[in-house]
Amino acid sequence: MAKQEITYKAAVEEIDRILGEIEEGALDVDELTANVKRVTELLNICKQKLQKTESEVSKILKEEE
Amino acid sequence: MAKQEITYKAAVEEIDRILGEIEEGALDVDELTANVKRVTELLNICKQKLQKTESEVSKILKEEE
Amino acid sequence: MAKQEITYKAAVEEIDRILGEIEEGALDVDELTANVKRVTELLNICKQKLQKTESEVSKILKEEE
Amino acid sequence: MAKQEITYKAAVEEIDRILGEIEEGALDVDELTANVKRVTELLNICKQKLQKTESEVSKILKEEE
Amino acid sequence: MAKQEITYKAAVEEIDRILGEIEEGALDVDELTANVKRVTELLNICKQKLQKTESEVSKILKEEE
Amino acid sequence: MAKQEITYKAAVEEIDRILGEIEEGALDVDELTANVKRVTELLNICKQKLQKTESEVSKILKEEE
Amino acid sequence: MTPESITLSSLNLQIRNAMQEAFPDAVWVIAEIHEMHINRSGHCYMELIEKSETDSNIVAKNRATIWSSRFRMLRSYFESTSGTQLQPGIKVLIKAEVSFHPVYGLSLNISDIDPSYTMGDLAMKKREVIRQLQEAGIMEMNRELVLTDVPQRIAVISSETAAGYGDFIGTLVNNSYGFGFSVTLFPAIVQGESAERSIIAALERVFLAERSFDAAVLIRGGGSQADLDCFNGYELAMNIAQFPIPVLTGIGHERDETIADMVAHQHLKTPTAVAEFLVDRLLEFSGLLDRLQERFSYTVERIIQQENHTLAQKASDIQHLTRQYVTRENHALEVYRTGILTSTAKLLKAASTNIADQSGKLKYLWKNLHDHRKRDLLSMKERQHRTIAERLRSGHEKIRQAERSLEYLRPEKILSRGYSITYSNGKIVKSVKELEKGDTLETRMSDGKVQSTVRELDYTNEK
Repeated sequence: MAKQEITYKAAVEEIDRILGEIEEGALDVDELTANVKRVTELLNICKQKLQKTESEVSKILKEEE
Repeated sequence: MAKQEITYKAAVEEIDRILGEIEEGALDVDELTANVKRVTELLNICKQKLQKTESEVSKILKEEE
Repeated sequence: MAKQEITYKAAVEEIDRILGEIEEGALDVDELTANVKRVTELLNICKQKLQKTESEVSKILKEEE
Repeated sequence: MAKQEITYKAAVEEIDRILGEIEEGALDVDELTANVKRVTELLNICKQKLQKTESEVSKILKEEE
Repeated sequence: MAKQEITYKAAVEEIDRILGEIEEGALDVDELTANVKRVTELLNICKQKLQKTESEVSKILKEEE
Repeated sequence: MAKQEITYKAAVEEIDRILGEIEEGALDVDELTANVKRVTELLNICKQKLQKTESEVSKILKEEE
Repeated sequence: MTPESITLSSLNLQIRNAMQEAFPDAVWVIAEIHEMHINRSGHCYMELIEKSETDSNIVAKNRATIWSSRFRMLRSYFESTSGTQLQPGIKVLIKAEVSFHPVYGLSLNISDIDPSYTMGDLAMKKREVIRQLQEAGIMEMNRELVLTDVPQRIAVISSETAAGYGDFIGTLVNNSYGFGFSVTLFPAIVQGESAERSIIAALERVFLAERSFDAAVLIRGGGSQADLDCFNGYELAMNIAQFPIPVLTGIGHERDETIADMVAHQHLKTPTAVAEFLVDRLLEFSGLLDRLQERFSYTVERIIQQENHTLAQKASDIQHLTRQYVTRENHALEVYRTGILTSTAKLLKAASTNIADQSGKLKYLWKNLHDHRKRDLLSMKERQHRTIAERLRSGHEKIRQAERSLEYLRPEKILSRGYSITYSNGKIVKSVKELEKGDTLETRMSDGKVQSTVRELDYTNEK
């Protein structure tokens, strides 16, 4: 999925930014739901990614010798 | 409804402005009723928005657990 | 009634003006009766407006509770 | 009565003017009587006006209480 | 009476003038009697005027009290 | 009487004139007697006029008191 | 003629005897192991050399032997004490008997090796490598790289068969948090002479796929504690230091850091420790996510609560403010009502007072004027009396004065004072010249007349 393409760093930064805005009261209540949704999504992406193994463990490249 | 189109922020600002005017005595008595009505209406809009947001947020956050 | 068409503000301003004239002695005694009558009339209009406003506002605010 | 047609203000002004003339000795003895009469008459007009105004105003203000 | 037609002021002026002439010796003794008579007459006119004024004014002022 | 026709004033003037001439010695001894006679006559006229005036004036002034 | 000669064996025997005489006791010798092999019986055969300090040319060479019984003991002591393997390339201080065998020739029979010498030499070598790295300015390069918070893609450089590798994979894959890792093994020989070259070659392969990895892990699959020399080489250190992604080492030694450890981004004692480190790193990130989530939930709840409170406050404000407003306006109206009462009363009172004042003034002025006029009349009357009296008095005075003058000028009066009048021919004589001698004169005096005749004329009084 496209949403999987986001890096941990970008995800955490976005969460941080949104959190900052919410904490500062910069967000309208109207936007709150959308933001909660987004943050939740980002958290989920990160969590899922953490558990995911891209390829089989110990795929060995034996080009040597 | 059209009255729902106002943002939460704008609603709160309008409430604040009207409250300020009432406090300063800047409003004519003739206008008072209309303004109190408006504030009440805006407060209701805000409350509804907040409740909606609250339930949505609760739902989202619940799902995450 | 036509006399109800004056705004509260305008009424208060007229009261103020007439009172000022009475206080300054700017009014002819001949005009005094008419002016006192006018002020009294204006005061009554104002009072009625205020009472009406009060009851309306009370009603609006009650409904909201 | 025709003499009632003079305004309080005009009456007071005329009284003032005549008294001024009397004070300056500008009046002939022959005219004096007429002028004293006039002043007295004007003073009476004023008194009546005042009493009338007073009672009217009292009445108006009483009604309002 | 014709002699009443002279004003108080004119009478006083004539008295003054005649007495002045007598004092200056400008009058013939032959005319003196006539002049004394005239002055006396004028003084009487004045007196009468004053008395008349007094009684009239007194009456007016009494009435006013 | 013809001698009465002269005015007091003219009489006094004539007396003065004659007495002046006598004093200056302008008169002949012959004329002197005549002139003395004339002066005496004039003086009498004057005296009579004075007395008459005096009594008349007294009478007038008395009456006025 | 045949020169005097001896047999080779006699010569060798003589050499042996001479050597035994020359080197009766064992000597301590410094040499470098050039070659070394152990035969089936466990005897160790070495070739010792000495290189020129200046050009590394071999300046001396000897064979040496450590008998198997001795070798087992010496080797384990040496390796455990020095932390380095007894192998070609190291310098050693050996205690050796110089022996000469008629068949095998000269050989050194090693009875002891002093590990402290080798240790000193190794330490010196290590210092030299460090100095070179520092000089090149690359010592810190790998350490300065940033290891991602979530290192999931791992390139492992290890020997596939090593136990340490198994431990590493086991720990990583079976982590109790279910974190996923993607591990790619780049096999390398991690011990022995060819290790350094092999590891460098593996690193080069990782380098080709640099972007696919978050970190490179260099682990040694167990083996001898002493077999660490390959990790102290300059060449490997340079490669690790300049490696573009963080290198983690888990070489599995306890005593001291190898140079590879020193230049690595992070060095850990064992492969397992490296795996734990990676798992911990992910755990930490996972914790960060949890904290963010918690903070987020809290913040959102707080915001909503706060807004609820604010709205309630505003609802209360509107009540309060409108009540205040109405009260204020009511009060203002009341003030106006009072004001109109007061002001009107004041105005009427002022007007009333004014009228009373004017009335009083009228009376006062009139009386004043009237009194004044009366006084004027009286004084005129007095003036009349006075004037007339004065006028009459001056008339009388005038008459009296004229009478007095007249009296004085009357001829009878003059005659009585001694004057007389002289007539001649009925005419008053005023000059002597009018007379002639003999004229009859009649002289009149106050009490009668005298008749006389002129006798003489005298003109003495003529001027």
